[in-house]
Amino acid sequence: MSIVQDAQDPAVAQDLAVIERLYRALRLTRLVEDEVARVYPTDVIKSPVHLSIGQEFISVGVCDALEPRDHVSITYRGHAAYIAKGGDLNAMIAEMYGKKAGCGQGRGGSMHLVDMKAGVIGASAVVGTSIPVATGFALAAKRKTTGGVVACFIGDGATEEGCFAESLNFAALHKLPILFVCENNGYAIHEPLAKRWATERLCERVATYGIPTTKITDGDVFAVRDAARSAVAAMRAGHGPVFLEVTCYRWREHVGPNEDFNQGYRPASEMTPWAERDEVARLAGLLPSERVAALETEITATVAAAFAFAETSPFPVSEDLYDHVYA
Amino acid sequence: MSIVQDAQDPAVAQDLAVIERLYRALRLTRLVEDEVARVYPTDVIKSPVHLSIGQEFISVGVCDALEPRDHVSITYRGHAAYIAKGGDLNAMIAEMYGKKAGCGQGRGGSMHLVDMKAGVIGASAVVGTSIPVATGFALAAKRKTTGGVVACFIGDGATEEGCFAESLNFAALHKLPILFVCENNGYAIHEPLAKRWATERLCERVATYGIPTTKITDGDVFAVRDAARSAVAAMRAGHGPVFLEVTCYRWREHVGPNEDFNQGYRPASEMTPWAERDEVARLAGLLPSERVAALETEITATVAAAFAFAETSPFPVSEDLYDHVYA
Amino acid sequence: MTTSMPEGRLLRYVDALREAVAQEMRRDGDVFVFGLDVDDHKSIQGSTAGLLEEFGPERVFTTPLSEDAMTGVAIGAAMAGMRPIHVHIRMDFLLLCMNQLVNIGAKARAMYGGSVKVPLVVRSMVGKSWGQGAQHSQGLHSMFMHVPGLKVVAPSNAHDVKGCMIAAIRDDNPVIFMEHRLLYPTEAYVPETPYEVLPGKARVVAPGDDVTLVGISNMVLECLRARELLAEIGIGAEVIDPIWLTPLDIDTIVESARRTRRLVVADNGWTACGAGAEIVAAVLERVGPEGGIAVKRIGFAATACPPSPVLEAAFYPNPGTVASTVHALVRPTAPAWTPDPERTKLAHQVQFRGPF
Amino acid sequence: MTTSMPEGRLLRYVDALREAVAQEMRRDGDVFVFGLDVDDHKSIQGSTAGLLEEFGPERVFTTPLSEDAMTGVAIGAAMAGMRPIHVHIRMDFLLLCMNQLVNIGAKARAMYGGSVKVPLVVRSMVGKSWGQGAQHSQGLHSMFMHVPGLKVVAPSNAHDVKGCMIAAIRDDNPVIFMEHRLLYPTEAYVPETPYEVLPGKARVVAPGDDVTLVGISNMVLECLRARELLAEIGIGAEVIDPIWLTPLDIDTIVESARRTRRLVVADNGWTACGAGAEIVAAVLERVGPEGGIAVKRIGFAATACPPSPVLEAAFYPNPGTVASTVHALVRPTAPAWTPDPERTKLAHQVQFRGPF
Ligand SMILES: Cc1ncc(C[n+]2csc(CCOP(=O)(O)OP(=O)(O)O)c2C)c(N)n1
Ligand SMILES: Cc1ncc(C[n+]2csc(CCOP(=O)(O)OP(=O)(O)O)c2C)c(N)n1
Ligand SMILES: [Mg+2]
Ligand SMILES: [Mg+2]
Repeated sequence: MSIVQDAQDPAVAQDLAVIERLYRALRLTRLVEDEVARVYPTDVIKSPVHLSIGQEFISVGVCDALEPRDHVSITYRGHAAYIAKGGDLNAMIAEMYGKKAGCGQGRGGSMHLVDMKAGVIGASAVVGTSIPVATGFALAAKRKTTGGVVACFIGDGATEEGCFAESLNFAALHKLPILFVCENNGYAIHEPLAKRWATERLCERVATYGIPTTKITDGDVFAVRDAARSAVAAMRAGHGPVFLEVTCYRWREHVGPNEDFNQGYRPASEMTPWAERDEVARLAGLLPSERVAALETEITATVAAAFAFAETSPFPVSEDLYDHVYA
Repeated sequence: MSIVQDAQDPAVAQDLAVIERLYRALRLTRLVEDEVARVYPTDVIKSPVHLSIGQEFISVGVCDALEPRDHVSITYRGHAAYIAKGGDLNAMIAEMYGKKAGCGQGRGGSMHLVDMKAGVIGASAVVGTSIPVATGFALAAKRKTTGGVVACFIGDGATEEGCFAESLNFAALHKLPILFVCENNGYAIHEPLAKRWATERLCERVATYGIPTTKITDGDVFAVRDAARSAVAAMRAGHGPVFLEVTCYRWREHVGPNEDFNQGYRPASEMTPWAERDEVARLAGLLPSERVAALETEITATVAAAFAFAETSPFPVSEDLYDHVYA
Repeated sequence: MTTSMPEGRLLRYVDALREAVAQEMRRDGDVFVFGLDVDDHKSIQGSTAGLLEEFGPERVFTTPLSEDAMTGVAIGAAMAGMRPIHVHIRMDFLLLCMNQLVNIGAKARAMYGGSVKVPLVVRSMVGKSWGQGAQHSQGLHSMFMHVPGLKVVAPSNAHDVKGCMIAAIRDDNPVIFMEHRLLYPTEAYVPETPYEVLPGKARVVAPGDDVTLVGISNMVLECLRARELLAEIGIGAEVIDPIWLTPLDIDTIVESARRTRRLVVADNGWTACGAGAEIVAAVLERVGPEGGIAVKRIGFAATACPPSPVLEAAFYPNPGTVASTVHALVRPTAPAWTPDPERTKLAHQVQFRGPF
Repeated sequence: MTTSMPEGRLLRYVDALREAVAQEMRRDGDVFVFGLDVDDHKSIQGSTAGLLEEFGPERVFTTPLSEDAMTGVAIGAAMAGMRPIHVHIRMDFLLLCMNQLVNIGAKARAMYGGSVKVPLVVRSMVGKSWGQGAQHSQGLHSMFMHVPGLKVVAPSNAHDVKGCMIAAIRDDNPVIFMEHRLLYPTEAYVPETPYEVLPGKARVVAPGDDVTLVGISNMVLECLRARELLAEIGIGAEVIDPIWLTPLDIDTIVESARRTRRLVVADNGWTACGAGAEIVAAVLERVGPEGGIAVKRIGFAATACPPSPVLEAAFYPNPGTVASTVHALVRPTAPAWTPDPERTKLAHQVQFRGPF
């Protein structure tokens, strides 16, 4: 990209701000998840974790196109989107630690992050379940004319659930402001697409509902952001849902902190191209190195503070057990 | 069609046999349902009935391509397919009368016809539910290498259920011998497509699973038969599922024996073109009139016998209540 | 009814239901009604009649045949601040909605640490008679009673259906609203102004000293008829309508059963792990063996509902089977007694004829 | 165990389960295993390990994430003469399958007048601990116990899991097979040759005279530990494992409860309309007030399962809560007693550590 070549140009200055914003979100997510992976073996997090490492560029690209009044719907692999949408980091880590100050008061865990203030719809651990719920938020946005839109993140596996087709049809029929973002990492747990999809003609299929689709295969955060921005503009103009399929790769095991190329179900070579074009590293390279260093200090401190907050904050007590069963 | 112009030509003789076979099935179905409608106000049938009148050509055309080892999966609007596949007529009418000799021993009713001997899979009154079940029969046919295929009849409404998409994907992935036949009569109860479908690009959507599709809009029983025959040939050759969408029109009310154009939700003019090209009447015109008369005598007798059988056959007794709860 | 002075007009159940929804929709612009066929000319047996005309297609609309996703849509819209009423013409179809209702609807508030609420009403009708058959007849309330986070209500008369619907709409939790097809034409005095029949209070519908007879949904009417028949042979049955099944007012039932020392629950569903099992178990946990309470559950026969009239009649409990069960419990040594079948028919059922 | 002489090898639950399936697949070519991830290297915690290698991908295969349709596929294949085993790594996901299981699987045979059978096994695992959370922890057996036409089984040890699986595969009806994650590593003596643990016979696992303690699924182990703790204070608990929940052998429980005059059911699910409600109600209907039986249900706390360790510990019943509940029932006037929490931990739970 040529946009950083001349730092005097005001247009480039603006772009630099964008790059920095994206980089900050990318780096923050990566550092948070690296830290999760680091502490995980110590058992401070007594809950299954599904890391987004390697896939952060999708959440970051999409969420950059969103405003506070918008919502994101995330999955159990939702750390990146939670952070990118501005979810409270302290509350997130505290939730993973099972603490009372967690975003779910220790009642959700890593798979059920939520931050209604930041527009993060609570996550579900039952794959696909969040799709119609997100569609319901889009219906409410339209009926209440908030001008808001919903970005609904799903995996490739979630597209196999019947509620995906049902939701697409309903959203298109009612021209709801919802952007479906499929993070296609080629696997559902250890099962590759070939064992689950009759064909890979997903975008084509979605298009038959009259929904505009874009497929991004090069792992480019800017491409994701651009697609999201035009989608958001179209949605705010009342043109109904948009679909984005973004190819990506899960660097770690399905659940847990480790790499798993020794397990035999997928070769390490699959990851190589993705590691080579890691957007976190690439965007660092697009920024002045002092800036990167300054950001690193800042982000490291933020992450450390969040883990310290989680560490020191109190557990719920057993008397809290029946809280929130009913409103 | 020119095929009846020269009755001396042996090719035409064969075609005449086909026409006669199709006509017989069409006429039989029509007469059965006319009779159902006639007796219904007398309350001998104490169960909701969903008539196929006007849509019979689809079942008749498809089932003509099937063999005894094949299965059909029918819906609550399944009288036509039940009859066309060779389901026991006496048992069908007896079932509607709630009799012990009914195909479900009076435990199914009009909405749950079944004839496992004739290859008629039991019907469900929960829309869409039969689609995966039929797919399971196709899986069994493939695994047990029976050479059999399954024809799965559904309405346009059933395509909106998530299990439809799930079943298409699975059937295509495993190349199962199943022909999905969508009888698109434009309504689910009183709700038109426009209130339920984002677009009408159904065949296009199904094709994205790698499933060959055909859409027939002219109400021609021969076109349906031809499409079914090539589908069956392809399926027997191991090429996997096929999809057929056939436009049609429901002449009577959704449930019950009457016309309902006075209800305001659809104009009588919608039916006019369909009534004009009624396949029952058209095929009668393609056959020698003596033949039609002879068939009429025969079919009338068959129908009368079935209703007489139902009428005179005994009800279950209350001691039968717990039959068949477990095998 | 404990309401001593009948207030309001004599209204049919179906009209009271519709009136409740219309009044709440007028009061609160966030309330909307959707579900298959709510906007057609049959309007769910008349229960949504006029709503489309008054409130327009943005607030009253049909859906694709997609019960699973539509339930999620309702839940999402509720979390986002609206108050959906999702309508199903048969309770059987809720089996398509279980994942959304149980895994999200019921749990959202607790699982998300109190940061959301799900003010959702799920209307569903239990079908009966005219050969509805196995899949159009189920009363599945006990499955929902099993799940913390859901509320469940089964009003048995026109007065309660209005008050319960208003309470359900105003409730900030998902409420499974169980109606019964055969109750639709039944009439009661219904006040015109909005009122709530709130969760947590059962109603002693008719007093008695020999047995506590808990009826659920339409079984309240059948119990009342059984009570009349039992009175003729000198047995006094106290009939209780729990109205709300979750939360369940067990105290009222306990109080009565302690006194009568006999508890019979007549349910509109299967008995295994059913509402009757819950009521019996909860009462006996409370009262202990000292209470000396004899118990019995009545419900659907343990099979799929058969449409053939003879079998269908045997499948359902009715005032006759309720009465003879009570009789056997009250007078265990007396010979079995069954009232004249002709006299066990309920007026509203005699009237009823299909198809529908 | 009533088996006096331990036969066979000491085998883990997971291995006994796998052995049962492999033996039946060898015996009957119509048996096949499918479901998400049955063929990957983790092989459903090892319970399907080796099957793919031995029987090939036509008989052991994963599916798309389409639980609803896959259930219908299983039902259809079963009606067509095959014997599918459909596997779910969590019971919570069965909520996606309710329509097929209840509206078709359970009813097909009756609804189609006996002309079909549905020999289907639905394996599902209850998750517990390591912050599984609200949607990976549910024991939903009571919903299935409610529905005529289904069978339900919840083996609690390696011996029974093999025999029940073989019985379930050979059964011509749909069987909901409930496993428990924490039972997988537990060991028992398991005969090598195939055998069936048939429906309809509960097992008296350990004798006692003061209370009948019915444990469901993994709660059998917890009850056994509670029994040891209770023995130390002189209370004798008879522990019963129903094994099959439908059909339920109520006679064995009745016989015991009549003798001990106290019945406590410890369940692996919520209590409202739960298996405990059924057992309590069924026993008391049989025995009547003359039996003088005191009853109590124990189960999940009535909320969504919270992952935070403190809350999770409070959510589940354990040997301590079982023991103190029993104590309160047996010695109602004595001050409350709770065993030392350290001593209430079960060996197999102490071992267990996530993630999984
Ligand atoms: C309904 C349901 N079925 C199965 C599972 C088990 N499961 C958890 S994650 C997962 C894979 C989902 O794959 P995908 O949607 O591609 O998301 P990814 O994990 O790759 O981000 C599965 C099958 C589940 N949680 N929910
Ligand atoms: C799952 C489910 N939802 C709703 C209904 C109520 N219902 C019965 S028939 C029907 C319409 C189905 O339309 P379609 O599939 O087009 O078939 P058609 O009746 O036109 O033949 C509906 C909505 C049902 N039986 N099952
Ligand atoms: Mg994936
Ligand atoms: Mg239709």
